[in-house]
Amino acid sequence: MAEKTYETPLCDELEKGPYPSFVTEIKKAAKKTSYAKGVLGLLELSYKEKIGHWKHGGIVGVMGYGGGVIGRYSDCPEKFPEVEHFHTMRINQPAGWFYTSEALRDLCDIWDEHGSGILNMHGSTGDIVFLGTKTAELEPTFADLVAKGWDLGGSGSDVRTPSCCCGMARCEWACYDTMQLCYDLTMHYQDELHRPAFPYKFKFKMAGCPNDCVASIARADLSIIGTWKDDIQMDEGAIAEYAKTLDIAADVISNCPTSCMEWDGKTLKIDNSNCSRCMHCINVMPKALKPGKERGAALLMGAKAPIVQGAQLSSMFVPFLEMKPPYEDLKDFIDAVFDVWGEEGKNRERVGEFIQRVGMGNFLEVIGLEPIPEMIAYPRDNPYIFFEADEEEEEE
Amino acid sequence: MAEKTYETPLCDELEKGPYPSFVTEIKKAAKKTSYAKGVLGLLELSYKEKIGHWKHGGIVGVMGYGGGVIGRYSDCPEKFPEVEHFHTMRINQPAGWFYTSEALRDLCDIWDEHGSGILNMHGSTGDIVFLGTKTAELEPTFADLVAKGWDLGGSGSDVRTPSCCCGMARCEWACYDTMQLCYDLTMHYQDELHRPAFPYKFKFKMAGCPNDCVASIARADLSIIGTWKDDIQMDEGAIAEYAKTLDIAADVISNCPTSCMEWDGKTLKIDNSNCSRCMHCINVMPKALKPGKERGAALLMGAKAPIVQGAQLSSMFVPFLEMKPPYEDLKDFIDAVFDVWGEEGKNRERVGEFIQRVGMGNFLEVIGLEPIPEMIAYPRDNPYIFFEADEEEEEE
Amino acid sequence: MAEKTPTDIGPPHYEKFLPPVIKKNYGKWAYHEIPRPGVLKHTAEGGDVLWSVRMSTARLIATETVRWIADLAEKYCDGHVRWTSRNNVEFLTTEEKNVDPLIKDIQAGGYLVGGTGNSISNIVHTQGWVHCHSPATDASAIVKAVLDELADEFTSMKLPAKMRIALACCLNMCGAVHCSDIAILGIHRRVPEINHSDLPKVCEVPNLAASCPTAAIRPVKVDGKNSVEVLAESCMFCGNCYTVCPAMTLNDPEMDGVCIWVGGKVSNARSEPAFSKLAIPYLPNNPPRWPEVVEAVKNIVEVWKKDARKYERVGEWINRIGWPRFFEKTGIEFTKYHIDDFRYAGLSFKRTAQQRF
Amino acid sequence: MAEKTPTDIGPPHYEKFLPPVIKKNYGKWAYHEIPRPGVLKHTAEGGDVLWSVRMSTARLIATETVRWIADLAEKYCDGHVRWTSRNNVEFLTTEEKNVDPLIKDIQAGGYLVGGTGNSISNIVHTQGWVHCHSPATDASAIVKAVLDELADEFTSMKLPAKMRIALACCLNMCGAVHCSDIAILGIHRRVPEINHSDLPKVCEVPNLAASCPTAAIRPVKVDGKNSVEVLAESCMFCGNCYTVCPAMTLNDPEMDGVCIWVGGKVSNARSEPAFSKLAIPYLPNNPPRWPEVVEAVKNIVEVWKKDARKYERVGEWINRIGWPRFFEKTGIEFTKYHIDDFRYAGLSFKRTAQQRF
Ligand code: SRM
Ligand code: SRM
Ligand code: SRM
Ligand code: SRM
Ligand code: SF4
Ligand code: SF4
Ligand code: SF4
Ligand code: SF4
Ligand code: SF4
Ligand code: SF4
Ligand code: SF4
Ligand code: SF4
Repeated sequence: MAEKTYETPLCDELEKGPYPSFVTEIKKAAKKTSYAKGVLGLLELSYKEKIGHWKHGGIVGVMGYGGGVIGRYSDCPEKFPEVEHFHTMRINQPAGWFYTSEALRDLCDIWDEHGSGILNMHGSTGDIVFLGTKTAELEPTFADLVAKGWDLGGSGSDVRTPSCCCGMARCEWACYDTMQLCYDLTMHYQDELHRPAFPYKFKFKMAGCPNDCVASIARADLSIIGTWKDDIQMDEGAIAEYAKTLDIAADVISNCPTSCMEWDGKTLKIDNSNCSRCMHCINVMPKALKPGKERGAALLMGAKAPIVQGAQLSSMFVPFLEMKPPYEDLKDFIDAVFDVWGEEGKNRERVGEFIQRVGMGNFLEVIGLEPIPEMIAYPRDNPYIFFEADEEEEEE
Repeated sequence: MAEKTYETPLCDELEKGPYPSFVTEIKKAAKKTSYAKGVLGLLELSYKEKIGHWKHGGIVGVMGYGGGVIGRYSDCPEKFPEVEHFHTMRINQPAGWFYTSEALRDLCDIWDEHGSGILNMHGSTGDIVFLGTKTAELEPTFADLVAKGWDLGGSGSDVRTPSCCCGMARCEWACYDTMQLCYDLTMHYQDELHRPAFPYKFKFKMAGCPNDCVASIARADLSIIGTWKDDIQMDEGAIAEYAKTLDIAADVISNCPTSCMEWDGKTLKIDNSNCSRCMHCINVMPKALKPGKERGAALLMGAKAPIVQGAQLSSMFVPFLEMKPPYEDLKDFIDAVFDVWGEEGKNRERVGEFIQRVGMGNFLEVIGLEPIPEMIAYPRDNPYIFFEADEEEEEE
Repeated sequence: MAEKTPTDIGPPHYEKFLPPVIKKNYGKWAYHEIPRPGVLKHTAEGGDVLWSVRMSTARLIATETVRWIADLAEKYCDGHVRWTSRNNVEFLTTEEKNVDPLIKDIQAGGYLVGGTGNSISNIVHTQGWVHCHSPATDASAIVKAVLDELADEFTSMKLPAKMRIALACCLNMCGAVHCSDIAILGIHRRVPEINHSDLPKVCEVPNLAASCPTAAIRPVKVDGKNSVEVLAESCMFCGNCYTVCPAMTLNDPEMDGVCIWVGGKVSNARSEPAFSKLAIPYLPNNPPRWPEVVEAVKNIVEVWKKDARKYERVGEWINRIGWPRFFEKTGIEFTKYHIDDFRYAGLSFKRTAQQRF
Repeated sequence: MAEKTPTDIGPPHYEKFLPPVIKKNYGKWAYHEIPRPGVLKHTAEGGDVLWSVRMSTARLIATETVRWIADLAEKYCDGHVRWTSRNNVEFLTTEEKNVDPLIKDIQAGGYLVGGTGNSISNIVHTQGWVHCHSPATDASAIVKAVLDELADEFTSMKLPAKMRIALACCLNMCGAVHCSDIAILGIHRRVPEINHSDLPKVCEVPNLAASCPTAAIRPVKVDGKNSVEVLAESCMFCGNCYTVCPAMTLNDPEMDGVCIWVGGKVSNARSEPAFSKLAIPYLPNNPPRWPEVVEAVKNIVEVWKKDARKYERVGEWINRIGWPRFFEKTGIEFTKYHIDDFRYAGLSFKRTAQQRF
């Protein structure tokens, strides 16, 4: 490939220090690909000028898909011809981000052949991100990926690549099988994932318990968070063991948000009817306490970044749902949401914004869910109630 | 006066039961005045028809004043000619609502002569409300009031009648002299009180301590709430006394919102640097604990009822101000607020709404107050910062 | 009347009305006790004692009653008496021996003694059908009916904490209704009826259109004259248009009624001041004694009384047990109207996976 | 390439990639321990044990490094490895004896082992100047500089609680930046520069005007062509107009920079999930190592580390001590920019007389 190597004194500063350096990574790739050389040069220019050097967007992709590729062009191709095109491809990661060495090598082989040899492991949504190639390489890369069993992830106004915590694979607290559900929904919504037809993006994230190790409540339109209904499982022997080294009163009891625990130095009592399933006590004493046995998940909806009306966290819609394949209740719920938001959402309106615009009460009515107090932090404090005409009639 | 007495079976129902009955009061007045007979008849009609029978507003008043009288006309004068006019007069109460029997009789004499003989003791803002008379009686009533040393209160877009808790007159916790300040401000702002020239109403309320016995934080544009800076005064002997009958741990310590108290069964310790001056411990042990000696008041601003953009509570502007006559700092503050809000407030925009519209930061700048973190519950959580051009220049 | 009355004299100076014991001990009170319901005993640093006896009134009061109060004040208190910020009367005496006879006289007059400490004090309220033009319900009648039912809680101090009830007859909310333990609020429920022939005469269309917080009002021509129309689905019956323009009436015998709010507070004691939240969206106007409203308030008081810890105001109690439990324990139905859809809507959604089962 | 590539095959099934010990104990893990920083030991109900060794990466990674990871996985883990939700690598082995040599190899390769328990894990971040079109700052360089300074907190577990730092290079906030213990956010500070000649070609004026949350964009004619103007005082530099229309650029070498946010969290443990709040409105872009930003983050970490109680996340700590103390202890200047003036402004004002002195 291209010969040119750029002077990068500013970038080089970023090779110093104990933490792994992305500059070092780019340089490794630059031994093989001109893309990597080019991007390093361009980055040096950015550090010098304190400004980015990529142009706005650019619509490129692979046949049959509307998403999965982010087009990118340099604004100074004359200086860095290697990265005149520098598109990324989003490859749908395996649920839970488990790999074999073989699978990793397949991916590397493909990317060394067709692109920059630089990846993001992983993108913020969860995809494997192939970082930088030119338009002509998109289809060949895709063909090679598919040949090895990989597919693209989402981008644009579609279902985005779902992601999940490792759940039952490596965690004792998983209240449902996050990886199975992640895979199931990814496959079930392949069409919605690859062919943007929504008002805006829609993200799924699954966490096995309220610790929420995929930050689903902060950044998924639908956050599926494991929880349990019955009593926390206790192992009295293990509690006694912990008591030897742990200050249970200070570290556990006094941090319980609902003050529903009692500890007299010997026996631990939990008023499970007041436990808010926050996980703290379980987190601190994993050998002694466990979520209950009646397990499932809560469905929360609507998280998003601030643009335009301010950030949102997902909020409670279904406090508890059993999570068993084929997940029919869940899919019914999702389809009901897609129907109304897909139909009535405005362009670039996330589902959380849509719900606020039409009013949660009305939204619930349309998707056929009963309003329950579990959905709110507190009832309205303003008296501006949109009473409905027909209801009023009924009451007479 | 008029002879007619109306049948009032529905009203009569409201004379039953242990609590004092307003119907009984109206009937007492009806022995003397036809207004009272009329209003009882009209009320009976309202109970029958489930609807009010008063027309919208009506501008009446006394010479030289723009406020103090609320005009009211019946919508069925043919049925109840006695209350064709039924205006109320708001008489500025004495600070703290203290009276002598003589003063009360003066008021009664005037009202029996000129009006319905029915009063509100007191109106929600604090005035003595003379409830119902006709236009022709307004000036004579006013003249008689003035002759006895009374004046009207506010109404319309003016300073409303200030009110205060009894404070130092009858309460051990008053951190400043609420009644004196109430009187002082009332006199100082007589012109603003009687001649509406503001965008909307402006209410002052003074409470001597954070218990806020005049609900100032909920319903005053300027809430002046007593507080102290130094340590809570403790009487160890009295604490020991309380310990005999009171569960100090449960009733005091565990209710302290900042957990800044310690009680080992013998000694009470308060980490005063973390005490939030909530008053709870003092309330429960008034013989043992008292506010500190360095006393003054906090200025909070902006409370109002919900119309139009939702209710507001007053919020912190000045955490601590010494409250000594002639209250110059306070008046400077108030005048600065009147200046900017009076000038730039929209019609029917309360000061709290105004602040939200222009932005608290900008408002502070105009009234010349430093922004401090004591003013906020938490800093902004959205990244939409209106950086200013000149400041940016400075930073370069 | 020909002569001009002097203006701006302001109210009488309060000092004229203070009893000597207060003048002497002004700012020097040491502590207080509540020896029995309705009776406060304040002791000054120097040892002087002031007894205050608190008496109920209907707020709306006849001069005859005020004269009677003046008589009692003279009989027992050297003529000194005051009103409280919640419309109760306080008789002020230095003589303990006066307390009992005074109370007897008060009770004989048909009034109650109480309202102190952990009790229900008087219900702060507004004008209602007695005087105002925009009420969606009456004020005094409901207050009387509710307090008749709860009079025992006025005359005793058996509640977990203070209970402050307030009533306002329309959304203007005269009074601190929005920060009450229990608030009773008159509410309209139908779109303003427009009097197209009066409208152009009594109001300005642009002002009127601007007055609507939901932009439900649009200028239109009716029979060639300037008027407005209201988009029914955008109206939430706030009545602001009526305040601005008499030709827009909301009052309606069948549609008007009352909603109930809970959990507000004003004091800074323990928890911060808080707004009341919607408990019951609608109860009908049922004069003269509004049995549904009385029942609803009583139910909330009773459930709270039974379940709350000492010093726990209604809102503090609900914060501890959670709103789902509040609805469960009171048996109040939760509806879509409870879910905020106004300006700050999203913030009241439950944005956590923390929940109780 | 002539042939059509099959579509919609989806990702590989995860089961293909699971180590046998996980397949066997799937859903049957009993508990875990963290025997040392960067090492998790999970024990299954039946007694099987899984060791996970967590390694740092820069997220942006060369295939060469991925191949090296694959090598290590084969050497110690029968080829099994995973990535975490914060871009760390986890090597998975059943053999305790592999742990030490594996760690040595990792360290020899220039990578760190850590990120578990009460540590600072990797900084979640975005593309920055490496790839995106709208960044107000770079991502990878700042992350590298900050983590160099805080590397000790990655490789040890001496903090009061977990510390999650995140960076986003513009207000689109790719990542959970808005709910981080500390968030570093790229921010523009000047009004969009309008390319009037391109504008009519590349965007639709009505869409563009509608995109502005503060209605700062108005349609105008420039040289007879459709374009827009921006009301400078209404613009808060969100960049939404640029997303919609490439002819509106905000990037600016001198005006762009970084703001710092604190106190957010995602987990439901103890306290509910919470947004991060503004700590420092602006720090300049100072490549390649952004010393002001590094210093600012380090300062917050250190003050928190010293002052917080065990298990207290940054936001929980601030809630206990109050915001005034946060500003006092960190020495960060409080400005008018800290006071919210957007949609929910009033709610963040201090609506209580409760305060500390
Ligand atoms: C690549 C990635 C950042 C990264 O470095 O990891 C990314 C990159 C971009 N995001 Fe993002 N977003 C990425 C995850 C996110 C996330 C986090 C998540 O998904 O968990 C968020 C916050 C959560 C959310 O969805 O709200 C996020 C919120 C946005 C937004 C704001 C959306 C909103 O409703 O507020 C935009 C703006 C837009 O959509 O126009 C955006 C837009 C963009 C665009 C496409 C720029 C644009 O304006 O068109 C960026 C392309 C950058 C480039 O050139 O590579 N990106 N974006 C992430 C996707 C990788 C992957 O597929 O794994
Ligand atoms: C008489 C009184 C109620 C009572 O029965 O005590 C009252 C009566 C009226 N109020 Fe009020 N307000 C009264 C205290 C209040 C309070 C409480 C307070 O001052 O502490 C409030 C809530 C606090 C506040 O100011 O926000 C209050 C908030 C309103 C509002 C809503 C203002 C707002 O900004 O949201 C209106 C509507 C308006 O001003 O147009 C209003 C309007 C009215 C009007 C003038 C009706 C109108 O739309 O023009 C009422 C006349 C009733 C009548 O015919 O007698 N009244 N009003 C109170 C005054 C008596 C007095 O002077 O002592
Ligand atoms: C007389 C009065 C002031 C006045 O100038 O008129 C007054 C007088 C006292 N208040 Fe009050 N408060 C008075 C209205 C209020 C109000 C305002 C209101 O109700 O609209 C509040 C705020 C209520 C709220 O939060 O919604 C109020 C919140 C308190 C508190 C805090 C209660 C709490 O725990 O939240 C105390 C402390 C206590 O009672 O221990 C208090 C304590 C007191 C003390 C003990 C102060 C003292 O040492 O003298 C007085 C006797 C209280 C009692 O009745 O048990 N006072 N007090 C008011 C009597 C109203 C009535 O007739 O019922
Ligand atoms: C591997 C990973 C899940 C995955 O599928 O990738 C994971 C794994 C574990 N998490 Fe997590 N968490 C992981 C991301 C998260 C996230 C998401 C994030 O950081 O973006 C959160 C939410 C953070 C937040 O609130 O902002 C998260 C909040 C927790 C918590 C609650 C901490 C708290 O007190 O707030 C626990 C409980 C604990 O550590 O005691 C927890 C506990 C655990 C346990 C102990 C669960 C278990 O029994 O196996 C795992 C080891 C934790 C450790 O590192 O000390 N995990 N955990 C993620 C590792 C990320 C990394 O490389 O650093
Ligand atoms: S979210 Fe819960 S189940 Fe999933 S990895 Fe974290 S702690 Fe385990
Ligand atoms: S899970 Fe949380 S709320 Fe429940 S008992 Fe444990 S610490 Fe308390
Ligand atoms: S506000 Fe404070 S000073 Fe005033 S009466 Fe109430 S308790 Fe006493
Ligand atoms: S006043 Fe309140 S915050 Fe201060 S010590 Fe007493 S109970 Fe605690
Ligand atoms: S609350 Fe409404 S109806 Fe009642 S007095 Fe006030 S303005 Fe009139
Ligand atoms: S009642 Fe309120 S919402 Fe309805 S039209 Fe009038 S102002 Fe608008
Ligand atoms: S945060 Fe902004 S600049 Fe950074 S990758 Fe996302 S869209 Fe691009
Ligand atoms: S940057 Fe944001 S606020 Fe400024 S003009 Fe563009 S869209 Fe409007």
